[in-house]
Amino acid sequence: MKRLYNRPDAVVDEAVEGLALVHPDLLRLSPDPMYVTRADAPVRGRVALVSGGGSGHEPMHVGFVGPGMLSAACPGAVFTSPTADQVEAAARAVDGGAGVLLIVKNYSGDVMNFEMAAELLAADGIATETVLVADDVAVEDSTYTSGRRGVGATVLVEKICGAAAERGADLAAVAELGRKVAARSRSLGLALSAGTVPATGRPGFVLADDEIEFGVGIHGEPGRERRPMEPADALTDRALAAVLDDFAADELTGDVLLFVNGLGSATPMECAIVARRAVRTLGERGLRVARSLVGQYMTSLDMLGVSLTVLRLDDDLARLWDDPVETVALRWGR
Amino acid sequence: MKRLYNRPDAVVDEAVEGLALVHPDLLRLSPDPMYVTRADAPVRGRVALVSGGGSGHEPMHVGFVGPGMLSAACPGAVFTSPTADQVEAAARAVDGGAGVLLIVKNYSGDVMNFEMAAELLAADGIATETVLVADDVAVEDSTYTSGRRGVGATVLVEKICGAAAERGADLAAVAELGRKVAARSRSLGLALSAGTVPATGRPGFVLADDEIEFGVGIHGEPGRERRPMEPADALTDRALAAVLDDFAADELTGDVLLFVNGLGSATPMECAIVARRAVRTLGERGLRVARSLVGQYMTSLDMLGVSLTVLRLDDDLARLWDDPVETVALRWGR
Amino acid sequence: MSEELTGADVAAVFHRYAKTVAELKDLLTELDTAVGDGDHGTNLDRGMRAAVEALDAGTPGTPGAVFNLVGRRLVSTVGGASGALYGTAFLRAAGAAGDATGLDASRMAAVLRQATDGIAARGKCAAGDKTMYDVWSAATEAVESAAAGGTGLAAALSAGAVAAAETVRRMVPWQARRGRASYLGERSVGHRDPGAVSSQALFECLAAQAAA
Amino acid sequence: MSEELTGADVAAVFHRYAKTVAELKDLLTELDTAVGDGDHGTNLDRGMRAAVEALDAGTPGTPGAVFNLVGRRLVSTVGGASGALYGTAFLRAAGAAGDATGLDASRMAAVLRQATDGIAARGKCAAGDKTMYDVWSAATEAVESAAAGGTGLAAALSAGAVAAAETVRRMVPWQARRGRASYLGERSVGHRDPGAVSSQALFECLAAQAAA
Ligand SMILES: Nc1ncnc2c1ncn2[C@@H]1O[C@H](COP(=O)(O)OP(=O)(O)O)[C@@H](O)[C@H]1O
Ligand SMILES: Nc1ncnc2c1ncn2[C@@H]1O[C@H](COP(=O)(O)OP(=O)(O)O)[C@@H](O)[C@H]1O
Ligand SMILES: [Mg+2]
Ligand SMILES: [Mg+2]
Ligand SMILES: [Mg+2]
Ligand SMILES: [Mg+2]
Repeated sequence: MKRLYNRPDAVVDEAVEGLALVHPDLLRLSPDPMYVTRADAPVRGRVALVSGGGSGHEPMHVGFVGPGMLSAACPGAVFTSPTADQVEAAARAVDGGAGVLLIVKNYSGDVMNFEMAAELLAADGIATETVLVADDVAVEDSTYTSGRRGVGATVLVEKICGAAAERGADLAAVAELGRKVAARSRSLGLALSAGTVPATGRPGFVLADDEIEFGVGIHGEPGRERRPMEPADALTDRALAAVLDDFAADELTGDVLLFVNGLGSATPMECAIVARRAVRTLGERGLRVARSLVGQYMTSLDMLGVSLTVLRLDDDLARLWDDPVETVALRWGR
Repeated sequence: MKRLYNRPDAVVDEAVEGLALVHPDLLRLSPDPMYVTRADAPVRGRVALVSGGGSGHEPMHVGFVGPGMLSAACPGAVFTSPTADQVEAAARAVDGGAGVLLIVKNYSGDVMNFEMAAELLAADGIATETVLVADDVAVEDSTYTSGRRGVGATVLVEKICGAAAERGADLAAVAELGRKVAARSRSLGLALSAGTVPATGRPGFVLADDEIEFGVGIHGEPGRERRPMEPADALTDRALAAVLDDFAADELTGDVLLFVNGLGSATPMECAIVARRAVRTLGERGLRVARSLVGQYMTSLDMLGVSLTVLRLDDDLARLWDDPVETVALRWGR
Repeated sequence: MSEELTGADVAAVFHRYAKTVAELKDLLTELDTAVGDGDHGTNLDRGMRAAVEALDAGTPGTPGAVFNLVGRRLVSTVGGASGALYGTAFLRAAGAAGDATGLDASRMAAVLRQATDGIAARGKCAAGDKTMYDVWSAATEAVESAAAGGTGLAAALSAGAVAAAETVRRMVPWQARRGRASYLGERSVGHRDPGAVSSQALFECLAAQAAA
Repeated sequence: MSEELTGADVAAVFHRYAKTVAELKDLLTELDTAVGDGDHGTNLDRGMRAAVEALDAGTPGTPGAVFNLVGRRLVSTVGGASGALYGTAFLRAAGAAGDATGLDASRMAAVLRQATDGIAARGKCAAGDKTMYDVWSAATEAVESAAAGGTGLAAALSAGAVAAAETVRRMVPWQARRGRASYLGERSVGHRDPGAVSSQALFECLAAQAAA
């Protein structure tokens, strides 16, 4: 492994420090327990949004901290959920009296640590609600298991809930909105090669030159199947088919938000090539891509691959998506 | 080579098409000759900015088209400058009567094709000025040779000139400003591994596991030397030393803009780790990082590496840097 | 051989466990790479190093105080599923141990029961899900029935360790239904669960300490 | 053997050259990978395919019309240094050829001189910079002095081709001072310049056509 690191075990600390250092106007870093808040937190009378998760998925989540999106992010070790301490401290720091929304990706570790934090906060009278994101259609959805992984929809939930909070919605309303976005989103990822975990220096899995992992997780979890490599258009269509098949037939109409997400080493050209096909294929399926997000937003270290997320929009969601946002990774309006 | 492409020779066309497709509000694509303009071009009475260059450096240049930055971008084949036709057609399309600034990176091909375009435009009475960017300290600066390569400073010139044009500065003033930014900028890049050219499917060069290319060019041109791999901090300091040594001693004071640019496969964590060190080292050298830009903005396909650019700011440049910009890759203010 | 574990003894258990985890680190990571995300060894090692550091910094106190300190350090430093689960287990153990200065067989059984139930509650898991809970549950039952039969502490904890080891083996052909391994569906069959293996080691450290 | 090249002959030269470039494509790319960015073969091949397509679409016309068409196609399709340089060369050649229906030795010398000067002007290069200009300049001088000595067209162009080949060989130990290879400094020594090699091939195609 040859990467721009100093020490494998310092990667996360140094990266978060570096990011905070170059965005002093936007971010405020608390080193121990580690979390990052928007510079103007707490914002009085506004619902605060706290998210977090394992590191290695940058720009998520620290890159989404700022007006119109997250109030705080808690970065865990690489691919390891943050501790309950981090979440609790972050929530305390950003609570503006209107309660705290915890946005949690559905992984055992994340769920449990956020839940412990919520218990600790409740004991001190800080109101919390939790939105669980579980949009990965690669995993079978079953009540007998841990259920689906949370992937691309997380970014959409954070953006849209952040807009609602900024507009002054109350905690219950922001939480309900987050659940709505999560429920209307589906994702699937595929990898041409795995990311390399700093601690081990080895790729999470190894694929042959003509193989892909279809339905891969953002921690390098194996997917639905290993398949032969195909051209970008064929892979895009295959991923979209999996995503769309998971919606009910009568949901496949109207406007959607398309999120083409590079998983780490996909170049802007590759993301755009996939997006081109996805817009067309969705159009042929009767879905209009009314909004889109294309780029690397939720990565898996240096994994080469993409994930596709489709969110069924309505006027309300589209409006909140368009609302101003000012973070390291997403910025528009004002 | 396993990448998200369809056909090697369709990569650029499909990627540009995809980008235009997902940004209809921002971009307008002309396919033949190929160029991309901001959706509202031409803007009456404002100086238009046209840039371009070989593809494979995304998001540059198409990602910099929009209010506050470029009026049009002309993407060439991978690593090949655009043709004079493209530049000429783009300039005609965006000229709003106040003339056209051509922003050209100092490579023989780019210089010659833009020059031919300027001749054709002059013949038709369209005023042009050219700003040549040549900031790469890895190349010896000599009047006997083609001189230095244009790298990171290009992004800064495009942003700052775009702001001045938006404010209504005339062609001569915008050109002078661009030359000032170029003259006050220095860059150096280093690679841990090369990008893979789609047409050949092979990396531009091959490094041993413990080697880097120091002073690499964005087309995989060899640099100053092959050196042993070192930790991120040491590499950062080494690159910064080369950059700073190229300024006159009395210039090494005051505020600077630091641009840490990922060359393709550098993750956000790697860019931030480099930025962290760079801010500190510049501080120790008496330079305050008053503005910064950290991320992948001028890539070399999937090259793993970074480049560092330092621009000596003054109040005027800082103000223009802060001005609103609304492009695919750079967005702030309004 | 001790029929009671004092606070210092429980601290010694955790010192022993920290050493064992350091040794097992690569194995645990390897097991977790196969069915999860490859961090279980690193996670637990980071946490146990922090825990013994905290233990070394203070005076031991009661068993409950030791469990509390370890539980809190794990919650603050590990993250992931195992941080929450081990943390919860030891914090519940601390609650069950109360102010007692020593844990005999039946008290130990009660402490382990609380810890095991804490894991079930935190993990929303049940027997057969193929997680660390299966090991905790089987080992606790063994300690409980030994204690109920009047066996001494060392023998009871030894029965717990044996049950733990057996369970880890028995679980191999199961399909995971909780945690990251559950995403694998049928592909989780045939693998040892990393949390189960690290839990087995804990019960072995308990038994070894009581036998010392 | 022809003592004059008609428009159809010049078109045949470019057909021949397109075929040669397709064959040399990998070699040119390889040479350009060593000292530049590895696209010279692809660039020129793309341009010459477009050029012959355009020639095939219309009626040949005068030599000047053929040069003009090829030059314009290259300018529109190649990009990079070679697009501008070959494009400029052929557009200047077209200007020098004027309305003439045939090019004899002395007219051909004048046409090549204009093209060569066009390269120098466009590339801001001089003899010894180790670029395609060195080849054009040496070959043109050879054609000029043959023509001045009264030699016929075929012999003059053959002298040009010989001078081109010799020059490519002579340039190998030089250090590049223009174009992408110049960034290499001393590391450009010992390599053949890709544009010089493709230019040699052009002079060989001219000679071959006149000899046919
Ligand atoms: N919901 C759960 N209930 C009980 N145990 C669980 C649960 N989820 C995970 N585990 C246990 O945690 C272990 C994984 O721990 P670790 O790798 O440290 O955390 P993570 O899965 O967050 O990376 C698994 O081997 C399993 O024994
Ligand atoms: N300034 C120049 N003057 C003359 N010839 C040049 C100049 N720059 C480049 N060349 C010629 O162009 C060739 C490279 O062409 P090509 O690879 O197609 O373009 P690029 O360098 O833009 O990639 C060189 O081998 C050299 O002969
Ligand atoms: Mg983990
Ligand atoms: Mg080129
Ligand atoms: Mg794990
Ligand atoms: Mg070239």
